[in-house]
Parts: sequence; structure tokens; C-alpha cells
Amino acid sequence: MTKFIHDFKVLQNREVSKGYHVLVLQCLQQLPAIFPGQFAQLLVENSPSTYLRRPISIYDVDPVENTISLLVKVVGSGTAHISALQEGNTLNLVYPLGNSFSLPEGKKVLLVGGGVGIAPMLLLSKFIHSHGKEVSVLIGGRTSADIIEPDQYAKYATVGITTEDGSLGHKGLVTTHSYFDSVGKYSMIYACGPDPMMKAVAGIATRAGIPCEVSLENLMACGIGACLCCIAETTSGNKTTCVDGPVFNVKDLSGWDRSK
Amino acid sequence: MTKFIHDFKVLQNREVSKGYHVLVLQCLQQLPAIFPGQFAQLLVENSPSTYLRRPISIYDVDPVENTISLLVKVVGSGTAHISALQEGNTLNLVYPLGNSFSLPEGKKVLLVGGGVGIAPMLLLSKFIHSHGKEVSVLIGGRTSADIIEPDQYAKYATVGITTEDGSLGHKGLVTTHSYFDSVGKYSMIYACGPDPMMKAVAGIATRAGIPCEVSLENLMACGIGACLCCIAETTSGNKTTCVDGPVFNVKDLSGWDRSK
Amino acid sequence: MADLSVDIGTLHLKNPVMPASGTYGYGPEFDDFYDVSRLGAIVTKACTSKHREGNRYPRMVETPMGMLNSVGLQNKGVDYFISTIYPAVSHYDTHIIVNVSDSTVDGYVEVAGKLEALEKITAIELNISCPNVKEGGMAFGTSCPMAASVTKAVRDVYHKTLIVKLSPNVTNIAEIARAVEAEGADSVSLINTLLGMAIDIEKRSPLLSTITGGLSGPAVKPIALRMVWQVANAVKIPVIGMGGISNASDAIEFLLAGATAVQIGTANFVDPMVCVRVIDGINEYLDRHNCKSVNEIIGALRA
Amino acid sequence: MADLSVDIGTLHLKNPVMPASGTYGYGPEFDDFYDVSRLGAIVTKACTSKHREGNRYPRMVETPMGMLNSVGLQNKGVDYFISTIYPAVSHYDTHIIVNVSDSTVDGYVEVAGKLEALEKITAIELNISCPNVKEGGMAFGTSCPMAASVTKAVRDVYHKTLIVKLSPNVTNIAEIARAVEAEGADSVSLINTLLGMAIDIEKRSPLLSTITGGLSGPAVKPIALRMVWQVANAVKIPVIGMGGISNASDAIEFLLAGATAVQIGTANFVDPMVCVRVIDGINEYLDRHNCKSVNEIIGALRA
Ligand SMILES: Cc1cc2nc3c(=O)[nH]c(=O)nc-3n(C[C@H](O)[C@H](O)[C@H](O)COP(=O)(O)OP(=O)(O)OC[C@H]3O[C@@H](n4cnc5c(N)ncnc54)[C@H](O)[C@@H]3O)c2cc1C
Ligand SMILES: Cc1cc2nc3c(=O)[nH]c(=O)nc-3n(C[C@H](O)[C@H](O)[C@H](O)COP(=O)(O)OP(=O)(O)OC[C@H]3O[C@@H](n4cnc5c(N)ncnc54)[C@H](O)[C@@H]3O)c2cc1C
Ligand SMILES: Cc1cc2nc3c(=O)[nH]c(=O)nc-3n(C[C@H](O)[C@H](O)[C@H](O)COP(=O)(O)O)c2cc1C
Ligand SMILES: Cc1cc2nc3c(=O)[nH]c(=O)nc-3n(C[C@H](O)[C@H](O)[C@H](O)COP(=O)(O)O)c2cc1C
Ligand code: FES
Ligand code: FES
Repeated sequence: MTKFIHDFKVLQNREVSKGYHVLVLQCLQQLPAIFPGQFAQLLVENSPSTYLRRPISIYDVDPVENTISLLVKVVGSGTAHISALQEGNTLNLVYPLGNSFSLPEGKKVLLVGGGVGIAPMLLLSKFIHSHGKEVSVLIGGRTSADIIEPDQYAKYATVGITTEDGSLGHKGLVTTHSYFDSVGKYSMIYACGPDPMMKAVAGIATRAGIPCEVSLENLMACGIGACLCCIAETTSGNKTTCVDGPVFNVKDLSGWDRSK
Repeated sequence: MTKFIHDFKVLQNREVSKGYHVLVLQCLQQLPAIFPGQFAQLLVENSPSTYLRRPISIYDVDPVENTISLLVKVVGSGTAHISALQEGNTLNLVYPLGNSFSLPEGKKVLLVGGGVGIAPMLLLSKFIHSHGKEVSVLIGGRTSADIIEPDQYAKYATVGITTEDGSLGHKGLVTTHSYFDSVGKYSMIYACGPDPMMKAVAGIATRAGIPCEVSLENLMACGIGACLCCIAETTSGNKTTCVDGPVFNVKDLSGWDRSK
Repeated sequence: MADLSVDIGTLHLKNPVMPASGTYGYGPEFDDFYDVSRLGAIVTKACTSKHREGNRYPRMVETPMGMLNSVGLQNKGVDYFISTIYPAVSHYDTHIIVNVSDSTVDGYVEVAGKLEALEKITAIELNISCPNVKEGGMAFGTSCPMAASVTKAVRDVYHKTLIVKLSPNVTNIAEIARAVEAEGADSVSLINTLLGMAIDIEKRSPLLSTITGGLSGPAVKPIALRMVWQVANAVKIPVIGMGGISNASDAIEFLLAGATAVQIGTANFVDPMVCVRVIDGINEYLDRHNCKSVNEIIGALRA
Repeated sequence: MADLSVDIGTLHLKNPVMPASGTYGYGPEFDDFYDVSRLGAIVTKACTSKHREGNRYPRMVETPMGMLNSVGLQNKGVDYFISTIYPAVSHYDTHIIVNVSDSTVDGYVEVAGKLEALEKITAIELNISCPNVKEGGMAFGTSCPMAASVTKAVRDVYHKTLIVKLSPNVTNIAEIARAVEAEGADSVSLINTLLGMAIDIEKRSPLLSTITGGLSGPAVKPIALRMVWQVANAVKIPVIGMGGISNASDAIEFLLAGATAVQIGTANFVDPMVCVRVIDGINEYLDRHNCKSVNEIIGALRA
């Protein structure tokens, strides 16, 4: 897939929840095809403590408006600067990067997103739904403030919600949600979120014999396979998460204790 | 003089000429007394290539509004960031720093400012004028765009203007202005601007036996006498321009060939 | 349009700009952005005698205007390079310089010997300065006798242009440069990364799996420039300068300090176009200063 | 409120935070901003046997997240210090550590000997690492025998707490630290500045009058931290860590790496309040981590 370096114009910046921003960015050139799970490397200007670009998933794509959306959670200086961008500002992206989630074989699939890990799941829902599959999306967070735009998925999926404090949806970790009670009906499970969450989901999937893809958020320098900083240990050696990933089938990841 | 670290609110930012900005800053605390020639060290935030503070002269003071003004010329990243500040932004200053111009003995004085070197001259005009003296201000620049707010001085001084290209006022270097024809009538000459200009003025003054004070713009790190980076060579050894200066009587400066 | 070409050993480079080893993959990673053949040369990721997995994750931390890395020479070994990578890069219309690393003198000799046969590989860069491997690596670059011995051993088997890449983690880099020059190096390149460290204060643990790693990026530029200046004044062979170069102005500083060519590393991550921007910027500078050739500014510092 | 006090030689410091020599004047420069007696200690600008004018202007350049300086030990000499500066600073209710420099061993010995008589000067910091003087200075700090000899000579005449300040411009800083420890140093402080350079490409001339100067500020923090960690693992005497510290988090990294105390230099120029902010920040961190004493985190890196 061809990578581009494009300037985008910020059309909108909505704080969708405390510390979570959705940025709608219009490409000044023609957007290339973008697949679910891919990400961009954002140039953060005017942040003295942010030297390298920051990897952010593509949250949504609108080919008609020639826009993409990003969902950004403020965790440090880089994401703070990105989240402070205003309408009309310019943002430089290297994109689209990485592989993407694969289309499932069967009919029903489960998507699980934890916190900002939900970011790649919107595009994935749309994509799988457009291929005539039944999508269930499970969104987990610590509190209701971490459940980002659940309504967005309604058109494409059935939506389940869990929060650790019970402030929205089912109370508990995402893996305690009833969707997992009859997990056998899913032909594929996709997960993105904190490592412990992904490992728990991967464990359930593996034990149930269901293929499971996860999207890793390893620290990245280049994002294009040039530096070998972002590696994940796989059964066939170290792979870059920026080119060979960020999506991996859990069966290929070493150290993901899948039987536990 | 006590130094302070205060946050200021940007009330106004006027581009008074291409690349020259006047910022009106309101102090969030009570402004201390500020004397003409003193400067502030500005904290430049969000500029990755500006690590140290930037020294900028106090252009004007309004004790009633509790504001100061700065005249800033964009020459690099730090001044670009300062000049891009918007109404409502906050700017942190360490101030007031340095010594100040001295009150003249006699009745008539000449103030000479070249380019942005005019910055300390407004406050100085007011100050000397308020002591019942007659002030002539001579403003020099490369073109008319470098002649900043000459009208500001009208209340306190007679104003002469020179430009190298003749686009405003007398054509030529500042030292070719007619004010220098009868230089003997001045009891004191003050100058601030590029080194060659100040040296030329200092030469004329010295030959005419008139005391002359100049304000140096040496590179500074601390601005408070702690680092010894900003030194000027004087007849009594190296002195800091941030504490012992920025104003020096030219007779004390070594290497200022005053007889030439 | 000034003449940008420079000579390093037997290499005639169309311009003095190349990427730094380990920051550019093998070239194809940048194909989408510009014509990689525009570079003066391509410098590959380190190549070792055997396949290496490198160090464990995490391998990088951002630091003020720079980064620490501890990749640790991950690569599939020289045989894989020859069988698989070389065919995929030999179409480039520019020099390809392979960065050669290992843990033992024999390893270096093995890799260099095997590479000599490859037509399009016109030079190797002997990495005696990698701070991120337990054995060998930087150790070779921090003592004159060791630097000399590995250079000599490789020089015996390698007859094309031999560049030796120096470590900045030394008291006197000029001395090391002279030692490898004396053993027949055609050029020295510097600097490799400076050994550094960062700590997660909440977890009270190092941020790199290897505790320490190599510092690169703009933060190191003043140190790199000083070392290039010292080395350029100490040796007769051409010097390739690097360390924190982010734009044409930085590159010109290195040329003025005495570097015949420059390499650009970490900046490729921030601006994938940086190498060609630097080529264009040098050209503009030369035009503006009425220089007919880049050689007019090499070592032209008025000090 | 945790116990922040630490011991360096015979000094009991109320907290582990002090300004770095040459960045704080003698203390009064910061009187307007806060009560300077809150510091664990004050470290003065270098004091030499004779009056020195230092290097010519320009003496500084800003660099990416740092600066180069070539002040070069400007000071009025030890006799002036004793007659004029000491009386003006002896009222501070904290330790005053005088940074001692010179070009010869005899010079160091003379200054140290004269300072011993001053009651309020409870320690000296032997600067064998200044990169900005032609003679002596850094040379003493870049070889074990020279570092040992100046330490030994001063140790013979100076009986209070002797801190030796190390140069980072060396291959093996731990070795130098061990050499001065063996000669009776009570503590080592590090790092002094890294030798660097910057060039004005339009004028084609160096930006410092001395061509090279000393690099400091956040840019050097990863290198400094690594060196402090190496030295803390190599010696038994307490280590004072510095280099790029700008906030409490940075300072805590140094403490975790094994520093018993820290110094803050260049950051004082950007934030004149930084020293007290760091003291407060360390305290908050200790409270948050349920530490009763700062000693609990010194060297507590889980590596
Ligand atoms: C492929 C990929 C896709 C991503 N997609 C998104 C997204 O859509 N939306 C979003 O908000 N974030 C996403 N992230 C994470 C995002 O890149 C980081 O949060 C961001 O880089 C942090 O930068 P910062 O300057 O704000 O924080 P920093 O100041 O750099 O770091 C703040 C804290 O966050 C930690 N941190 C930083 N980066 C990561 C990381 N990659 N993984 C784990 N911890 C980290 C740091 O260790 C530190 O503790 C993605 C990461 C990857 C690799
Ligand atoms: C006491 C004092 C008062 C000053 N008052 C004013 C004022 O009222 N208004 C104003 O616009 N400027 C004033 N200056 C100059 C101002 O401080 C510099 O222009 C500014 O620091 C440049 O910062 P920068 O980041 O924009 O440029 P940089 O990127 O740091 O530098 C851009 C170019 O300007 C040169 N430069 C930077 N600082 C200086 C300097 N101090 N002297 C000479 N050349 C320099 C650099 O070498 C470089 O070539 C004053 C300086 C001093 C010391
Ligand atoms: C991620 C990364 C990997 C590197 N790998 C190598 C390597 O394999 N061999 C080598 O000689 N240098 C390697 N280096 C060092 C660079 O080639 C270069 O010497 C150094 O980064 C300084 O240049 P810079 O500041 O422009 O990055 C690596 C640097 C980085 C940042
Ligand atoms: C302007 C300046 C002057 C300095 N003068 C001295 C000195 O006189 N003696 C000394 O031992 N170190 C001197 N140093 C070095 C500092 O004390 C400190 O070791 C170094 O700056 C690293 O710390 P920092 O990054 O916090 O500044 C000086 C540093 C600067 C920036
Ligand atoms: S981030 Fe550089 S290889 Fe993945
Ligand atoms: S700028 Fe530090 S002493 Fe003047």
C-alpha cells in the first residue's frame, strides 16, 4: 500500500468526553483507500516535549467529504497538543500505515474495544457490516466517561457496554459481559485496548477455538518499518507493529499466554 | 531593584509594521516601578526551538491600567512565537531587569534609535520630558517599514526620521541627519540599535565631548547576573549587560573606538 | 545549480547526503515518498554474520529533542542480505553502503568478505560503535588498539571503500580516527549514538529493556559537530558527519566543520522527506553564496 | 511531609537539591524570587587562585533543548571571594559549597587551602572538568592519573568535605570516579558540560569566541543519567547527579539511578523558581509513594 505525507485541515474538534477528542480532518489532496486498523503518524508542532510523530488510528473515513476522523485521548504532551488543535489548523500526516484487520470467514463477529482502544473499531464495524456480516461491538471503560460515542455503531452493530464502576452498561470488566457467555457463535473476535484486556479476550477466544485479532499500540519512532523500534515478539521472530502490525492474530504472538 | 516573576495577560497585539508587533500586557499582580532602559526576560512557550527566555526592552508602561508594552521584531523562532500571541494569552516575565538610562545634567538631549533599537526610547522620552528637559528623538531605519510609531513621541519630543532608502524622512544613515549638525547643543546623547550605528553615534558624541549612553543587546542566558554569558568588555573588566547594563556610558566600553 | 558531488574513497557521490544506518531500513521503506536514487548513497541497517533478533521490547524512548534506542542490530544476517535484500535494492541508481557489525573480529571479517562480491555494494561502513549489544559493538570503538585491529582485519579482506563508523563515547575521538586511518580506512563516519538512559519514576524501572541505549537526534548535534570538527582536523581521509541533522542548515554546519558528506538519521522519522530537502537546501545555499561546488564549503570554517 | 535530608561527607543537607555551579551566581541573584536558604546547599560559581576575566564574548549559543557556554571561569579570585563575597553570603542558613577551579595543581591547592578557614564553607567542589579553559580545567578530569593527583594534592590540605566534579567527556567515567574516591574524595558530582560546537553558516564562523563550549540543559539529561547510574554502581561515596534536570520528575530519575543529591543548572535560567519547585515535587512524590525518607528512593531503580 502506498504511503503518503499529506497536510490536513482541521474541520472540527469535538471533545466527545472528558479528555477524548474527535478530530475531523480534511485532506488537501485526494484521500487514498484506508483499511480498518490502519493508522497515521501525526506531526505534532509547537510542542517542545514532543519530538517524534505520534501514531493514531484512523477512527473514521468519509470519502465523499475527503475527510478522516481521529479519536484522541489526552495522555501526555503530544496528545494534548493534538487535542488542542482548532478549526482551520493544519496537521501533517504520514498515512495510511500498517496492515489491517482481516475479513472474517463466518457470519457473526465480536469487536471489543477498551477505552481509546475503541478507535479502530468504528471503521472495522462499518467494513465488516458492509460485507453482510453481523457485528457485535463491546465497549468497555473504567467509567461512563470512557465509553466514546456508542451511538455511532448502532447502524452497523449491536452494542454492548461495560464499565468498571457500573456508571454505564454492565458493571465489570469487558470480559464479564454476557456477549462472552455464548462466545461460540462468533467466527472471529477483534480486540483493541490495554494489553491485559486484549490478553484476557485472546484467552477466551483461544480456549473457545475462535480466531482472534488484536491491534497493538507499541511505542513507535518511524511508523514505516525503518527503525525496528516497535517490534512484537511472534512465533516467527520479532515483527514490526508498524508494518507487519499493528494487527496480529493472537496465535502468532509469543508470550500471550493463550491457554490461561 | 527587586525582580519579579509575573504572569501577564495579552490585552492587545498590534502589527504596527511588517514584522514589528506591539504587545500590551496586563500584569496579574501590581506592577513594580520600571525605569527606561530596563528589560524583561520572556518565557516562550510552545516553541520547540526556543529553550531559553528572550530579553525584550520595556517599550511603555501604563501604571493606571497596570500594563506594559513591548515592541518586538520578528527575527527568529522566539520572537515569532511572541509576536503570534493573541488576546487573552498569558506571558510569563522575569522583570524589571538591568540598569537604566541616567537623567541628563543639561536641558537638551538627543535620543537615537535604529530599527527595533527604538524600543527603549519611548519610555526614555517620557521620563526625560517629565523632568522638564527638551528631547529630540531621531529614528533611523532601512525603509519606512522600520520606522515604528513615530507619532508616539510627538507629545514628549521633536522627532527626526532617516531611512536608508529615503522612503521616509531624510535619506541616509541616522548619523547624517541634521540633528547632528549642531550636536553641541545636546548635553547627553542616548542610542540603541545595531552596533555599527551605536558606535558611529558614540564616536560623534565623544568627539563633541558629549556624554553618551548606549543600550547593548548582548546574547543572554539568565538575564539576572547568574551565568556571566552576556558580558561587555569595559575599562574595568568584563561586566554583565543584564545587571551592570544593558545601558553603558560609552566611555566605559573597551573596543568602542571613540576617537575615530 | 552547483556541483554537489563529492568523493569518499573510490565512491563518487552525486551529492553529500545519505541516510544514517538503522534509520532508513534498506531504502524501499522510503520509495513511496521520493525517488531514493536521488540520495548520494543509501546506508543500510546493520548487517551481521548471523541472524539476530536484537533486544527485547521496549527499544525506544523519546527524550528532549531526541530519542534513545536499543534496537541492537536486529537483522537476518549477511547470507539473507545477499540472497534476498540485495536483489531488492540493487536497482537503485546510487551507491549502497552496507553497515557491518558483529561481536567478534572474525564476524566482521566474514561479513565484509561476503559483501565484497556484490557489485552494487561499493562500500561498507564498519560499525565499531553500536552501544546496544552486549558483546563487541561499541567496545571496538572505544579503544585505539581494538579499533585498529578490527579495521586491519577487515582491510585485509575488503578492497572496496572502507568507512569506519566511530563511537562518540570516548575521551579522544580524534585518536581513534587516526588509529583506523593508519590501518587503511578510506573514510570515517561519526557519530554513532551516545550512551544514555531514561527511567520511569512511577514504576522505578528503566524505560528500555536494556537499561541504557543510544541517544540520537537534534539534542546531540552540538557534540557531533564538535567531534566532526576535531576529527576532520586530525585525519586526511574524508569524514562523514552525522548526529542530529534535521535540515540543510545543520548539514552545512557539518560540511563547514570539515565533513565531506553527511548522514541523516532520526530526522527521517519526523520528516520522511528530510534527505531530499537537505539536498535541495544545500544547493540553494551554494547558489546564494555563489559557490560552484560543494567542495568550496567543506572545511571552510573561519576559526 | 517526608524527611528530605541526605548526607554528603560530613554535610547534613536539609534536602537533596542545590543549584549547579556557574548557573546561580553566589546566591543573592535569586534572593528576590525565594528564600535561598531553602536549598540543600548553594554551589558557587568557580573560584580560582587569581582573578580571571574568562573568555571573550560571545560566550553562549542556544542549541536544541540546551545551550553551549564558554564563560571560562570568570571570577575575581579566591582572595576577593574571601574578603567580599563570603561576608555577603555567609548569612544563608544552608551549606555553601565553593566550586574550585584552576589551571595547575598548585592553584587548586592554594584555593582549597584558603577556603578551609571559612566557617560557613562546609565543602568544596573540585571542578576538574571545565571544558572552557585552555589550560587545566577539563584535562584534569579526563585521565585517571591526573584526576587522582589533583584530588590527592587537595585532600592533603583540605579537611572538610571534598566533592570532585567529573567530566562527561570521557570513555569511562566510572574509572575516573574510582580514581578520585581512592584518593579520598568524599563525594563525586557529575556531569559537567559536554564539549560541543555550533556554527553560523552565513558567516561561516563559530558561534562561540572559543569555537567549542560546554553543552548543558535537557538535551544532555539521558547521557548524564546514564553516567550517574554507572558511577553510583562503581563507588561507595555519595554521588551528586546533574545534567538537564528541569523538574522534580527529572530529579527523581537521578535519585533512583543512585544520586544522593542533585544539582540544577541551566533550568534556573528558564524558571528561576525551579530549585524550590523540585524540592516540593520530590516531597509530593515521596508522600504519594508512602516514603518516609528520600533515602528510600536513592538507588532504588529496579534494573
Ligand atoms: C498503532 C497505534 C495506534 C494508536 N491509536 C491511537 C488512537 O487512535 N487514539 C489515541 O488516543 N491513541 C492512540 N495510540 C496511542 C498514542 O499513540 C499515544 O497515546 C501517544 O503517542 C502518546 O503521546 P503523548 O505525547 O501524548 O504522551 P507521552 O508524553 O509520550 O506519553 C504519556 C504516557 O503514555 C505512555 N505512552 C505513550 N505512547 C504509548 C503507547 N503507544 N502505548 C502505551 N503507552 C504509551 C507513555 O509511556 C507515558 O507514560 C495509538 C498507538 C499506536 C502505536
Ligand atoms: C537587553 C535586550 C533588550 C532587547 N530588546 C528588544 C526589544 O525591545 N525588541 C526586540 O524585538 N528585540 C529586542 N532584543 C533582541 C531580542 O532579544 C532578540 O531579537 C531575540 O532574543 C531573538 O530571539 P529569536 O528566538 O526570535 O531569534 P533566534 O532564532 O534566537 O536568533 C535569530 C537571529 O538573531 C540573532 N540574535 C538573537 N538574539 C540576538 C541578540 N540579543 N543580539 C543580536 N542578535 C541576536 C541570532 O544570532 C540569529 O541570527 C533585546 C535584546 C537584549 C539583550
Ligand atoms: C533506531 C536507530 C537505529 C540505529 N541503528 C544503527 C545501526 O544499525 N548501525 C549503526 O551504525 N548505527 C545505527 N544507528 C545510529 C545512526 O546511524 C546515527 O549514527 C545516529 O542516530 C546519529 O544520527 P542522528 O542523530 O541523525 O540520528 C541507529 C540509530 C537509530 C536512531
Ligand atoms: C553558563 C554556565 C556556567 C557554568 N560554570 C561552571 C563553573 O564555573 N564550574 C563548574 O563546575 N561548572 C559550571 N557549569 C556546569 C554546570 O554546573 C553543570 O555541571 C552543567 O551545566 C550541567 O547541568 P545542567 O544541564 O543542569 O545545566 C556551568 C554551566 C553553565 C550553563
Ligand atoms: S516504528 Fe520504526 S519500525 Fe516500526
Ligand atoms: S545573561 Fe546571565 S549574567 Fe547576564
